[in-house]
Amino acid sequence: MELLRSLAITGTEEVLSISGLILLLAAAWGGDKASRVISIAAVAVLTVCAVLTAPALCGAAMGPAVSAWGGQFSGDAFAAFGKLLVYAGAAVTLIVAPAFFERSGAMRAEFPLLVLFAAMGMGMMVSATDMLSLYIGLELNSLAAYVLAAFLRSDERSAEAGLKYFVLGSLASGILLYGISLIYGFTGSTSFAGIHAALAEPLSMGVTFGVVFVLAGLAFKISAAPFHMWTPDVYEGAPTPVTTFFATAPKVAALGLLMRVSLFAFGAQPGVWQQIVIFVALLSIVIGALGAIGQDNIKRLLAYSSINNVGFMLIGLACTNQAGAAAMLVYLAIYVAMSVAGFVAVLMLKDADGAQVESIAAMAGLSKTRPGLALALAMVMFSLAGIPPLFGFWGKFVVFQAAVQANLLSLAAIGIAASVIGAFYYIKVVKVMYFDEAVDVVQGQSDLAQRVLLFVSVVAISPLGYLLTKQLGVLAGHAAAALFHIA
Amino acid sequence: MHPIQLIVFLPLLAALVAGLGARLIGKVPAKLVTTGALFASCALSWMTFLPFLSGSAEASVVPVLQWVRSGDLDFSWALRVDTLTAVMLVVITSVSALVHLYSWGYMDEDPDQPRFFAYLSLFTFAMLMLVTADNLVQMFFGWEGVGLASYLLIGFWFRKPSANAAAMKAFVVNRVGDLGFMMGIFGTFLVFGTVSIPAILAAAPGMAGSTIGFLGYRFDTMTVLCILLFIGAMGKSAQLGLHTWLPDAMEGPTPVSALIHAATMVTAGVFMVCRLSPMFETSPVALSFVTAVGAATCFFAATVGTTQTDIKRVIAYSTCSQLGYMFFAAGVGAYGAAMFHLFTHAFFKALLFLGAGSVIHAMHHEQDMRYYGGLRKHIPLTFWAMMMGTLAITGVGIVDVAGFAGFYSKDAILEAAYARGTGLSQMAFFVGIFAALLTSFYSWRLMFLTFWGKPRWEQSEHIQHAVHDAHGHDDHAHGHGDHGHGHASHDGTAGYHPHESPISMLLPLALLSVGAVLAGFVFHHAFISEGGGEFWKGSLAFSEHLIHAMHEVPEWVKWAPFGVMLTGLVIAYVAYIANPGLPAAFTGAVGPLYRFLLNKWYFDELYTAVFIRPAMALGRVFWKVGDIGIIDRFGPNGAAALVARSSRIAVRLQSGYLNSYALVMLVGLVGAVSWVIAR
Amino acid sequence: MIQAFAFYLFASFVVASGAITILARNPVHSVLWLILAFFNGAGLMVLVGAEFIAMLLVIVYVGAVAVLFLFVVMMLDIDFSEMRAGFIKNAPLGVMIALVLLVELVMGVGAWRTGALQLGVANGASATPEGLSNTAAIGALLYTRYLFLFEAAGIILLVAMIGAIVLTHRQRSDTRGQNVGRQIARRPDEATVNVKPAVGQGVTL
Amino acid sequence: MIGIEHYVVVSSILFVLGVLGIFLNRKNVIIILMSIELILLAVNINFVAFSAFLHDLVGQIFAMFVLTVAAGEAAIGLAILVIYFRGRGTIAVDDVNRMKG
Amino acid sequence: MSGFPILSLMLLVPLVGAVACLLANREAARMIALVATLVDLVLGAVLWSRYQIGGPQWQFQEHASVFAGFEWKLGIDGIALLLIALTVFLMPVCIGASWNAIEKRAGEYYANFLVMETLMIGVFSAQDLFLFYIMFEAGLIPMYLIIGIWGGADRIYASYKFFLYTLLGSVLMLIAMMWMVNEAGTSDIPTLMAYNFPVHAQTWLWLAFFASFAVKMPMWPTHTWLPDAHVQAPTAGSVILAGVLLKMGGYGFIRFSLPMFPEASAQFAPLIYGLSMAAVVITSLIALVQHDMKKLIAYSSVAHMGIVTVGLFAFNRQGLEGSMLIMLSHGLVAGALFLAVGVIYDRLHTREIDRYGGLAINMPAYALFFMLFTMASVGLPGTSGFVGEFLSLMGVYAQSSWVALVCTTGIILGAAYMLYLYRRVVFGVQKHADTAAMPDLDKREWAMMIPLAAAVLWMGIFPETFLAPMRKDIAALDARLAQARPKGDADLRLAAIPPASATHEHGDAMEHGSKAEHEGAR
Repeated sequence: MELLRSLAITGTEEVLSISGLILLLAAAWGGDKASRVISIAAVAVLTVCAVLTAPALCGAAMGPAVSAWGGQFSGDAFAAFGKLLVYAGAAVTLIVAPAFFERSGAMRAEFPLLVLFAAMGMGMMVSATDMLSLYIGLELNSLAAYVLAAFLRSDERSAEAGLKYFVLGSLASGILLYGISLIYGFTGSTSFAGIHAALAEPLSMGVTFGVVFVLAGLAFKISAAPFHMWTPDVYEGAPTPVTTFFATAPKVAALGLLMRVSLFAFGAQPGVWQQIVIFVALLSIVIGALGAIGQDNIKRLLAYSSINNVGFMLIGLACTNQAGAAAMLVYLAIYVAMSVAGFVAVLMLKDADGAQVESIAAMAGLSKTRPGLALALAMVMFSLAGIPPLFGFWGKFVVFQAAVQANLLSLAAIGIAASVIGAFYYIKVVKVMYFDEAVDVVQGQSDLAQRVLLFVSVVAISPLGYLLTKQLGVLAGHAAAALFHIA
Repeated sequence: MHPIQLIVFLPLLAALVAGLGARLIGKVPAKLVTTGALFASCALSWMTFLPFLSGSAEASVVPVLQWVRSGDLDFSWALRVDTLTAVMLVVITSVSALVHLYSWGYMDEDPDQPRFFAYLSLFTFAMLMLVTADNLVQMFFGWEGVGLASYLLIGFWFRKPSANAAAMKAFVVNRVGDLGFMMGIFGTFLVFGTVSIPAILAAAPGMAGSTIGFLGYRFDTMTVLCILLFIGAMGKSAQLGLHTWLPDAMEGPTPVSALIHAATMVTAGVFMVCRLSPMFETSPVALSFVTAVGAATCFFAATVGTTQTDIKRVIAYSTCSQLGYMFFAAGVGAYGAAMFHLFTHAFFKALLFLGAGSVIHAMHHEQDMRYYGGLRKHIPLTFWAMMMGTLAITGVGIVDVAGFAGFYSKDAILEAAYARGTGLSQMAFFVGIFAALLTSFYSWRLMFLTFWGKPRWEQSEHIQHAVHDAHGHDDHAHGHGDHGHGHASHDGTAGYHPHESPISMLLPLALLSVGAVLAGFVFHHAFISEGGGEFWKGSLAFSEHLIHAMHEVPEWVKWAPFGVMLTGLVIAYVAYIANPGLPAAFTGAVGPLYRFLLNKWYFDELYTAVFIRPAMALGRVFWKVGDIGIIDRFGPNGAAALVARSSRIAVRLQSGYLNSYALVMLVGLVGAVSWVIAR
Repeated sequence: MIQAFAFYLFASFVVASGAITILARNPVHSVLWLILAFFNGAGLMVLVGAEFIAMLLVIVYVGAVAVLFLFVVMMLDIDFSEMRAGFIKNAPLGVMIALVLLVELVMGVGAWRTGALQLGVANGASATPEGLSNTAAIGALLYTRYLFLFEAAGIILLVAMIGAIVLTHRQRSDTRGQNVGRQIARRPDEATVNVKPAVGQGVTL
Repeated sequence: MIGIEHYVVVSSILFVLGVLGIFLNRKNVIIILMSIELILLAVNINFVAFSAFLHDLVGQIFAMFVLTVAAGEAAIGLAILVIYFRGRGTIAVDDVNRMKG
Repeated sequence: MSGFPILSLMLLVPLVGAVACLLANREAARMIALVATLVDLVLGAVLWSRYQIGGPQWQFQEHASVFAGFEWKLGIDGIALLLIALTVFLMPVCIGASWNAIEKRAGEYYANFLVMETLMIGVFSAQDLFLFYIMFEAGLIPMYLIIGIWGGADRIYASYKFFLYTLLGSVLMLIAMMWMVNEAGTSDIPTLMAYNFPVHAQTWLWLAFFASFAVKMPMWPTHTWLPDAHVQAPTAGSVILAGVLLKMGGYGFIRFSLPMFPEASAQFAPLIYGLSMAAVVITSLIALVQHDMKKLIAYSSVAHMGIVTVGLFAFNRQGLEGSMLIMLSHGLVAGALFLAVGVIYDRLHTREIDRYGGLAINMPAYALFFMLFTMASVGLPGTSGFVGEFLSLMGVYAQSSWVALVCTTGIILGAAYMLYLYRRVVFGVQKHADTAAMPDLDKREWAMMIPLAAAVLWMGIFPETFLAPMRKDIAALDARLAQARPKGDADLRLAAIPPASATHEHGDAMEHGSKAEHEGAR
């Protein structure tokens, strides 16, 4: 019975792995020509998984009832929240990828498989309640991600991105593992519950080191400064659909993981890491903003933007309370929507030959040549900058509100002041599109799927998004409550 | 409808019709409407005034419209009629009506006549609002309204840069006074909780002796308030320090000078002090201040007047000087005398200005007296009118018998100053006597230079233009050239033939001459006799005691003005008729003093150096150094530069090398570990 | 005593060969030193009684990973003589920071003093069972509680495999692959064709 | 028996060596990959030692998984290296900076 | 109230118009924009006519709980009513001003303007703190685009400066708002206006709000964005910027800073005084030396806003009502002046003062309007400019005679720079042939000028129309501020023994006097 229950709770992972294997066979049989079909199938699988996950979120599942495999996994609302976002990000990637790779002829049937397996890993990450399951999920995701980054193997930039991502990612994994080993040694447990219990006692320095190492390793995954260095290069070098993927799903998974580790496993000793998180948050905000100024590559700019946004999200973590966690989740959801909109719009920037345009300078006068696209991008930019009434403001709003409620006033003040620096480069993009003379570079057509995705995501980040605030708040509340439900 | 409403609003209506509707109704109707409205207004004013003169009318207030109600502050548009107002109504509407009429002739060739008449009527309206004000704010409205009209009229010939500059100067300098006025109103409201004039005047004695904090020091309350209000009066009445705009205001057409800068507007300050006299009575310090300022202005303007060569400027300084008389009269408590002088001065000074205008008209807009001479025979009617005015202003008259208008009023002032008996008032008396001497001198100098002697017209560019234009016109008309220089005569006339002004100009001159001759004789009893209290009926602080003392002054005091008048006449005669070389020799002998006076005590230069240039320079400094050099440089631009520099550092850190990325990560890790150890 | 000797032997060797691994100029030497380091690491593991992991280390690493390294090093055909020597420009800083980290780790954790380490207490759920060999005990645990993760680890290896193939596998245009289906479907009548060439004109094949 | 602290010291040194190897090296990306293996070795020594001293098998199982993942990682790392070399003809660390800023 | 959501409708109409404009061509777009703004003007008139003067403090309240964290909550008091009226009044004028001037991308242009209108009305009618913030902040985007796309040569710098300056100013306010909501447990503005925040917290809350409103006003020394923004913005942009956007700062002070943090307001009043005095004097002097017409008017706006702020912090009804009136008046007058500049800019395409001169000759009607607005700006009694300035300065005199004195010098300097401008542009001879050839106002320009002129005169002669709606609200605010009102510097002390006769005769007057003393002592 116990086995069946555990299997049920980790059902989506099993569905993903089994369908991954089946599709692998299909890919082997159908070859690269089948890649489109396999992509569609993979999206369907993800949809099924999302449907399977949703009840846990809506039902606010939490506690031992949804704990599987002897406490290694939890199928609670928090995991469900994270998984839904992960699957959404993965599905978007799969939808936009074929058109992108088609032109270079680089589409391979393995692409959707890797995304599927990565999604499985990310699902494990957000539902992990043990260091071991954390590690396995993380690595499953990471290995797939390394490959995806280098997927355009004939492109030097892609290979370089893969290499950098791999080397630094492995270093981060090493740091993380070393931390886990220390924690294991000094608490005698790898399960979050066990660590939580052990940390309630007076702290030894060994554990403290472990905590720091683990957080450092995870900070790499969420690309928080000063562990962010890979981000711009990888975002730029990786194929754009993959960048879309990186900016959405793994970010959600890593942040979810970070939240569960710090708030649950290390939740008994927030004092150890709160200051570090605050520092990392502020540094990320500032570095992200500063780095983005002067970029001419839109993907690189969005990379810095993601560093910047992670900084804001970490403010929610620094609150070390349920409200902060809920705010962070809301921000995360909005950020996913913004990223999707942003990257899909970038994907639609094509020159007359159909080649991708990534240079910001080439977007000059876009508002005249492609008014709709320019409007969408402008909304993304203002949204990322957190200017109301665009929905991006709401993410910052809830996070800062949580910080204020947690009495982190100076953090909130500095953070929000630094956000102005960020506005500097976001509005620069708007400036290029709207104020500069048209250069008429962007002409290529975009396919229907991209347009639909762009439309949906832009509507989500438009002021209409505020109509979702209630539902979003409720769901994030469920998820955060599950996180703080100490069995 | 109460007649006062008609008196006040007819000119406004006329101004609107003429100003906005001239294009529809045409030029002549516009002039007719305004002039007609003014004459109607004038007639009504006399009808209002006469009952007051006979003592049968009572003060009344006619409400018009709610204006502002804010907390305890409450003031409305309302028209107050009492003796003081009635006097002013008569002065204003009479002079204004005559000036309107006069302008028909004087402005005949101007293309913008409707605008001119509209401005004149607008001015009249504002002035009427001022004198009928029941509260300080409405008075301020009128105060500023006349300022606007004055600005518009001085700058009427807006193509002339000097006219524009003068107009602006008039407005801005007046604003300096208005600053004091406004502060005075604020203080009054703070102290009394109201801006209603009757309420303030009633409460003022109760405030005597109280103290108030002002600019960080403690002062006597009433002194502060009165001096602040008086600063307003100084601006409007061109008292020493704030007088610089008045001579420049002569850039406006001459009827304007007559109406605004002689008869009415500039006397608003005197009116205000008289209106608020019960308030001023509570503060001896303020009164001394008024006396001192008045006497100083009186002296200053008279000295400058002796050296000016522009006919209008001479009269302008004369006005300034006469206003000084009025103020020191008020300062010594002789408000009745001040108002009386205001009244008579309105007639003879308007007369002088209009007469000067007639001369200028005849001389084709030449205003420099050095290029006049011998005009007596060419424009005799104007000459006689000017003569009446000169006799009035110099105060010709025989004590206890009869005299011209100025005789009654000026003597009353000097006697009051002497009779008051304080040191300051005595000094004011002597200053006044000396100023009377100068007045006589420059007035006669004007007369002699203009009407006597030989024509000196040929040096005038205006005349030359006129002759040349006429000549050219003839050429054109007759089709054949007259290449000789027949017009170049050797009698100094340059072949120019001045003509007497048209009837529309002469009629006002005649009427005003009557006023200049008779106003003193007819009204002195009502204004400044021992029964004056019944005439004024409390509308100003009339002191029976002072009137009584005035009659007790020594005989020499009574005769002194007459003496100095004669002396001035004689000096002028010697210098300009008998021995025309004398002035040049004299000015050569006292060169620095002469230049000092000729340059009007260097006030303009001083103000330019102390206020205008520094203001411009400061503005430039605040702009270039302050805003751009400091605020922008260290503010937004500095922040932007800082961000850009930080950005470059951040980007340089992103070197692309794996090693440095790993190193940064390690630094972060070690930093965090060190932090937890140190914690 | 012998244990102490063995420990110090393995420990010093593992550290030394690790150091040489990163310092060696020739990558092939590095790989070989790495292998030595793994051997010694395995020795350390044996000393604490984890013989299964130790063996795994030797077999997996030395047998597979290290050989893979060697293979790649050879395959890439790098001209080692061109390899730049020396360190990055801020190497001293890096070394210093690394040393600081080391000192912090050793001093901070307290490992520099014997008996100063206060290890945690395991909850006993996975305690080493009495009377069961290390390998058997691990197996018992692995196939029950860690079943799911074990399968996931399999997926990881699968992903690694897919990834490696996807990245490196090239469809060579100059090679002819074997088409089994076509070979099987081949019929004799297709194999030979009778032609009657006209004289002097040859045949088209 | 040798105390746990000895193992911790050894693993610390190995860990630091591995880290040093990553950022000191400017010659060859392969050595960086080897450095990563060193780090993982350090981790494994820690896990196994703690496992033994805690009398708890989780550490050893963890070490086993680490080994597994490390193998996969090495495969993928080398694969990326290969395609990188194919594209650029070099694996010198100094050359891996097409993207920066 | 009637229950009809008129405020929401007023917000919706321009928004719908904006969407329609985006899809329309130039001719259609400007017509849509005109119709939309006129509809809003009519709605505004209805709003005013239905507003019960002396009725409940908050009227036309609407409430819909559709968001998390904040609520769709609208409602107005007299103060908001006036500012909304100003907005809807100016908007058709702005559209008119753009009628021919905007040729490129007209649809987007009008859409931006209509969005601006929605946001401005939203700011003034929001009753939820965060709803206010969203509306307040959102205005940046359309204005940024308006300056940046349709602006002058240096528009990019100006638009950046505008955007970042004002953004930086307002973000800290958001943190303060969050703290307040957390502390008070509600984001309902009327509730917060009556909430007593701890005095020590008020200090920094006040500063955070100040940062935002001071930039928006703008107060010296955070004013430097304004001249640049004005100069570069298209005419209608300047009109709306000077007319309404600057008023958001003043509205902020009167709606938030003063009622919510009375003690801190009293504590910081000297700061406000200092900055305002600096603003009045310094920016007036700067205006004196400008060569660019719009820059001059922009600097004059800063000076006028200085008088607004001193009035607001005078802690009495004259000051508060005066400041409100200045804001309304300045909205009309500065808007009209920018419009006047726009009229000749449209003809000659330069704002250099030296390029003009003698306009009175060929453009008499224009000269007349310009004169009226110049005089209103100078604060001539009888025009709208006077009443507000007078009340405001009178209010602050009760607090400090020094401040009143220094700020009153503004009337001198104001006269100087405005008349200097007028003299150089309208008077004098026609120096340039192209200037002399400019035609006088056309019908469209008449149609824009007439309402503004009428409003300016109306407000100057019968300000009761504008005082009445806000009287009760200002009284409430005054009562709220009473607890913190600082002591004025006048400190009137009566003589020890007043003259017996005077006391007897003027007992009534003595009451006044003692009352004044009482006020002075407070």
